[in-house]
Amino acid sequence: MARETLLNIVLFALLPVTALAAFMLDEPFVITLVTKAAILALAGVGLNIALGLGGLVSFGHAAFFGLGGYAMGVLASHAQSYTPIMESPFLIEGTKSMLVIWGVAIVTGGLAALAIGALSLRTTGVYFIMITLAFGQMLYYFAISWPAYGGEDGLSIYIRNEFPGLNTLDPIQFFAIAFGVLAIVLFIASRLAKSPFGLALSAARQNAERVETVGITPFRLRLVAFVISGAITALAGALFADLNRFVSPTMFSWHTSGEIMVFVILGGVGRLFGPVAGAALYILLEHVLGGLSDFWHIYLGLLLLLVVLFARGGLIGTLAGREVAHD
Amino acid sequence: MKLKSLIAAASIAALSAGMAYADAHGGKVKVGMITTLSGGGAGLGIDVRDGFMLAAKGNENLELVIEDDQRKPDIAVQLADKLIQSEKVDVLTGIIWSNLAMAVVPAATAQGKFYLSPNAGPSALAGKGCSPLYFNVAWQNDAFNEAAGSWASENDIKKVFLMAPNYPAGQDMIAGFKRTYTGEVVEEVYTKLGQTDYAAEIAQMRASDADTVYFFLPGGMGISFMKQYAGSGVDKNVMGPAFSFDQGILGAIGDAALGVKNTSHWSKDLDNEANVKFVADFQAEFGRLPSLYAAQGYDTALLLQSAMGKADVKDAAAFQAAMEEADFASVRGDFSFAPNHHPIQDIYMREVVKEGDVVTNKVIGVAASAHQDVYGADCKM
Amino acid sequence: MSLLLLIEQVLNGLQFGVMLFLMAAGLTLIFGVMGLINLAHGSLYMVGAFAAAAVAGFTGSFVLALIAALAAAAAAGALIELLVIRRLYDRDHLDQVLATFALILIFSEGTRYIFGSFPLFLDIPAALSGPILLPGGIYYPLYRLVIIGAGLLVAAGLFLLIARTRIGVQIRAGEADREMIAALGVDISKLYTLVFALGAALAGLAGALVGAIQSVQVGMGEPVLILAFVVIVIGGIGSIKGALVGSILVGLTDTLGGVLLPPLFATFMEPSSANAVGSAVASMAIYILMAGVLLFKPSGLFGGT
Amino acid sequence: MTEPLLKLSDLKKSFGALKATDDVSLTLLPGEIHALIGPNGAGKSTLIKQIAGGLRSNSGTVEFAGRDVTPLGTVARARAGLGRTFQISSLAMEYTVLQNAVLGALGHDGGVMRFFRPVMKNRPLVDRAMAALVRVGLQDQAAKRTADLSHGQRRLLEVAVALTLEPKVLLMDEPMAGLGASGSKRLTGFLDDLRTQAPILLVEHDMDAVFALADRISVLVYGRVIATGTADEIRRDPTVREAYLGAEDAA
Repeated sequence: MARETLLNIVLFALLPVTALAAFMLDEPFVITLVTKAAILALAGVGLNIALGLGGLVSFGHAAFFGLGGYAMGVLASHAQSYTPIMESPFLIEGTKSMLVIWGVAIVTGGLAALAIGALSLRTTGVYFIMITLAFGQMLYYFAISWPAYGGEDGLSIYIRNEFPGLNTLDPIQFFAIAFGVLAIVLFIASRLAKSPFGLALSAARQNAERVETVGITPFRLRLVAFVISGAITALAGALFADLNRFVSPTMFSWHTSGEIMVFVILGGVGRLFGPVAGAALYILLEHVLGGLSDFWHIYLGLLLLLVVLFARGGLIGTLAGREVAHD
Repeated sequence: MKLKSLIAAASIAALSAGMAYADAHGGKVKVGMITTLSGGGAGLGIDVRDGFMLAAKGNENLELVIEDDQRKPDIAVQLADKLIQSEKVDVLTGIIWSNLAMAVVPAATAQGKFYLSPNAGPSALAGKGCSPLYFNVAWQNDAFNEAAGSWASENDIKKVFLMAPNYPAGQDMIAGFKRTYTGEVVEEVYTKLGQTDYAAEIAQMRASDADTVYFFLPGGMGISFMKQYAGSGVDKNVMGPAFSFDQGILGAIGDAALGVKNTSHWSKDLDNEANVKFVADFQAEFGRLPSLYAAQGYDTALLLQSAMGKADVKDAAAFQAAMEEADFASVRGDFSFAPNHHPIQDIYMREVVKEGDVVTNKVIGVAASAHQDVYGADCKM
Repeated sequence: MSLLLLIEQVLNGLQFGVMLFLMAAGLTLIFGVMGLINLAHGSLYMVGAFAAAAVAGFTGSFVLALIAALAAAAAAGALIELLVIRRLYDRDHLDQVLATFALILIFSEGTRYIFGSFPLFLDIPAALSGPILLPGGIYYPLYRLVIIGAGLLVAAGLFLLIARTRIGVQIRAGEADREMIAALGVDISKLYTLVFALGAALAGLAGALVGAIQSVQVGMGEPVLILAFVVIVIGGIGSIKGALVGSILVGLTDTLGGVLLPPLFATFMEPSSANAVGSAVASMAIYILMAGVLLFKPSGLFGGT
Repeated sequence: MTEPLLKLSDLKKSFGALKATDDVSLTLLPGEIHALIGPNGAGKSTLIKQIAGGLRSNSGTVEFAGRDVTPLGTVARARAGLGRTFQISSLAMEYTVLQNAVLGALGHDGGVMRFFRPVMKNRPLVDRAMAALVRVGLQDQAAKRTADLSHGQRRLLEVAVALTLEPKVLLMDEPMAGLGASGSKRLTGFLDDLRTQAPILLVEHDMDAVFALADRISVLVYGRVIATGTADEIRRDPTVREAYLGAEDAA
C-alpha cells in the first residue's frame, strides 16, 4: 500500500513539475503536452469509475468526451458570433465562461450517460461492449452529417474561453486550470471508491449475486456509476476542446473510445492514478516514437500488446505490485 | 516498385531531418509543415511534402520542420502550437484536409504566422474568415466544381445526377457545381462519409434519366465507386473534380476510369516550361509520376522562395506584399492572387486516357479561364 | 420509386449482407468456440485483399489471387493465434479487446510499411465484369451475383461442416462445454488454431472478393469490422445462423435505409433539409436497429439466454 | 396455532422435460429449524433459488411474513428480511472479511447511494459488521482478504453477512460443507441458538447436524416432498427409508 501511495504522489507531482520546468526553460509546447496529458487523464479517471470500479467495459466513452467537446463548441461559437442558441420559448445565449461551459458539459454528459446506460446496462459482457460502441457510432455519424455545427469540419473557437482571474491563453495558466480540475476529480474519485456507494459498486463487479442477496440492486449502482463516469469524461471533453480551441466529430470516433481505454489499461485498471500514469506514458510515447518513425503505431501496438499479455495491472501494477484490498 | 519509392521517400525524409537541424536562423525563413504522413490519406501528404522539398532543394535559407498530423484535427492543432511555440517557425504550411485547416489556420494567423495552403480551401477562409497572412496556393473548394458546371452547360450536358458524401466539403462541391450549371439537376444524393459500397446509388443512376453523373468522392470512396460503376454497365458520362482522378488514385482504379472528364488546375501534360521541368525532376527524384498534390506542394515552395527573395519575413507587411505579387513560374501556367489571397487561375478539363500501360490524365480544354472564387466579396482585410 | 428499382436495391442489400456474413461467420465462430472477441478480424480482411492485389498484380490471375488471399489470411490468422491470441482465451473481454486493438495498429502500419500509402489495384476478371439481364428486366452486375452465390455457398459449406464432419462435432462440443471437449481427447489447442485460421480465411476471402470492387487500402477492414460486430450482436454471438440472419438484416437496413429514408423525410420536410436529415438518420440506421434488437433480446436474436 | 413465516404453495419449476421442483408446499414456523434433505439432484438448490428469488417459478406462490412475494426478485425479498447463504461461497473475493460484512450491514441500512464519506469510517455500520463476525468467530480474520480464507471460514463469513441483514428468516444451503468435524459442531451449536432469532430453512447433507438441530424435516426426492415430520417420524417413515435413508443406514 505504502509503495503505491508513494508512487502516486511521485506521478501526480510529475505533471506540475514538468510543466514548471518547461515554463522556466521557455518550452511552452511541453506545457501544452503536459496539459493534454492531464486532460486525457481526466477522461481516463471518468472511464475508470465505470471500468475499474464497476467492471463496465464501455467501448463508447467517446460519446461523452465528444458531447463535452461540443458543449464547449456550441456555447462558445454562439458567443463568438453573438447569436443566441435559441430565442423561443426563452432566450439561451452562448457563453465564453469556462465554468458555465463545464456545468453544461457535465449535465449533458450525465444525461446522455443516463439514457445510454439505462438501455445498455440491460445487457452484459460482449453485448454491453458492443452496444456502447453502437451508441458512440450513432453520435459520430450524427455529428458528421449534422450541418449546423460544422459537420465533419468541426468548429473552431478562436480564443480560449474565460476563467475568472486567469489568462487562459497563457499555457502555464491553462495548465493550472486543467491540473486543478484533475486534482479535484481525483480527490472525488478516491472518496467515491471508499464510500458506501463505491463499496457496493465494486462488490457488484466482483459478485453481483452477493450484492443482490444483501438487498442492493446492481443495476442502479451501475447506472449511477455510468452517469458519474460519463459526466467526468464529458468535463474532460470540454477541457480538451478548450485546449485545442477546436471540436470535431473525431472526438466521437471509436478510436477515441479505444484510446481512453488504453490510458486506463496502460496505467492500471481500477487504480486511482492509473489513468494519470497511462495518459502521461501515452503522450510521451506519441512524441518520442512519433519523432523516430512515421510508423510509430507499430511500436505503440507492440507495447500495448506486451502490457496486456505480461504486465497485468499496467504501469502502476508493475511498479507497485499486487493491489491491496481497500481499507 | 512501391518499395523502391518508399525507400526514396525515406532517404528524402532523412535529408529533411538534416535540413531541420541546420543551425542558425537569422535572415532565413523557418517553415513548419503539418501534413498527413501516417494512417489513412498519407499518400496525399507525402506528395505535398515531396513536391515542396523538390522545389526547396538546395535552398539553405529555407529551414523546414515536418510533422505528421495523422489526419487528426486535435493533433494538427497541437503540432501548430508546437511549431509556433517551440520551433518558433515563421511560416506554416502542409495541411491537406479542410477540417484540419479550419482547426489550425485561424489560430496560426491570429498568432501572426503566415500560412500557405498547399491543399484545401474551405469557403470560410476565403470569405468572412480571410486573413492577410493566409495565402491559398491551391484552390477554393468550389473552384473545380464551378468550372465543371460551366463546362457542362456549354457542352450540351442537359441532365445531371449529383453525388457527394454528406459532409461540409461534399455539400460545398455540389453547391459549387450548381452555381454555374444551367441544365437540369435530376437527382442529388448524399452518401455516408467513408462509404465503400455504391450499389444502391448506381441503381438510382441507372433508373434516372440523367445523361451525366457528376460526383465528388475523395480517396478510397472514389476508387470504390468507379470500379463498381464500371462493372454495372451503366453508360452515362462521368464527371467530377480532379480529386478522384489523381495519379495516385488512377493506379488503383485502372481501366475503369478511362474516358472520365475531370476538372483540375494542373495536369502533368500542361505544356509550360516550369511544368515540364517539374514532371521530369519529380520522376527522376522519386521514381513515380507526380500528382496534383505534389504540384501544389511544389508551387507552394516556389511562391515562398519568390517572396523570400524580395522581403524579410520578419517584416510582415513587406513579406505579405511580396507574396501577393506571386512572382514565380507556376507549373499551372498563369497564376495570380485575388484580393482575398486565393488563386486566379485557369481550370482545365481533363480526360482519363491510357498512355502505354499507364492510366493517366490528358488536358482536353479550358473549363474556366482566370477563375476566381465567389467568396472574396465577403473578405474584408 | 419503381418496383424494379426496389428489387434491385433489395439485391444490393442482399449482396452487402452476404459479404458481411463472410466476416461475421469467422468472428462468431471464434467467439462461440473460444470465447474471444477479435477486433483484429478486420486486419485479416485487409491482409486478404492486399495478398490478392499483390498476386493479381504479378500473375494477372484472379483465381490465384483468391487462393493467395485465403492462404495469406489463414496463415496470418494461425500466426497471431499461436503468438498472441492463445494467451487471451482465459482473459476477460477487456484484455481481449485491448490486445486485438493493439494488433490492429500493428497490422495497419505494417501493411503501410510494406505496400506504401497508396491504394492498390485489384480488378474483377473480365469474364465476370459487366451486367447481365435478370428475368423481369433488371440489369445487375454479374460480379455481385457471383458474390451472393459465393457467400451462400460458403454459408452452406459452413453449416455442412458443422453439422456433418468430425471437426464440426468438435466445434459444437467446444461451444457447449470447453472442458468436455478436452475430455473427449481432442487436441484443443490444435482445434483452436484451426478454427481461428478458418475464420481468418473467410475474412481474407471477403477482403479479396470485395477488394475487387472497392478500394484496397490500409484501414479498409475497420468499417467492415464494426459492421460485422453489429451483425453478430444482432444475430446472437456464437450463432452461425444468427450471423446469417443478422448479416442480411444489416445489409438490407443499410442499403434500403440510404435509399428510402431521404424521400420519406421529404414527404413532411422541405427537400434540402430532408435530404440532409434523411442521410444522417440513414447512416445511423443499423446502430438504431442494433440497439432496438438488444432492448428486446439482450442476447441477440439467436443468442443463448 | 402460530402463523408460518414462510409458506410455499404448489411451487413448480421445470427445465425442459425435467421437473426440478414438482408441486412443493412447505412452511417454516417462527423459532424452528426446518431441514430439507434429499439425495443429490433432488432439487434442493433449485428450490432455495426459487424461494430466494433468483429463479422464477413456473407456478405456485411464495408467501413471506404474511405477504405474497412471488412476483418479487432477489433484491426485494432480501430487503423484506430473507437472509441466505450459498452452497458455493458467494462473496466479494477482493474485499477483506470485514468489508464483506460491512456490505451486508450497508444493504440492511439501505444507504448505499452515499458517495463521499468513507464507509469503513462509519462506526455504527462497522460495529454491526464486527459484531456479526464475532458471533461466527471470525473477528481475528477481519482484515484478511476474503480470497485468502479457507473454505470453512468462507462458509462462516456467509453466515455472518446474512446475520448483518438481521433477517426474519434464514435460508441456508449446506452451511456445514467443508467445515470439518469440530467446525460443524461449533456451527451446530450456533445455529441452535440462532433459531430463536430467525427460523432457518436448512439444506444439509450432514445428517448428525440435521437430526440434532431440526424441529421438522422434509425429504425431497426428484423434486417432490415425499415426507415431512419430526426427526423421529422421518427416521421411521418407510418411504423415506426406501427412497433415501436406506442407503445412509447401510453405509
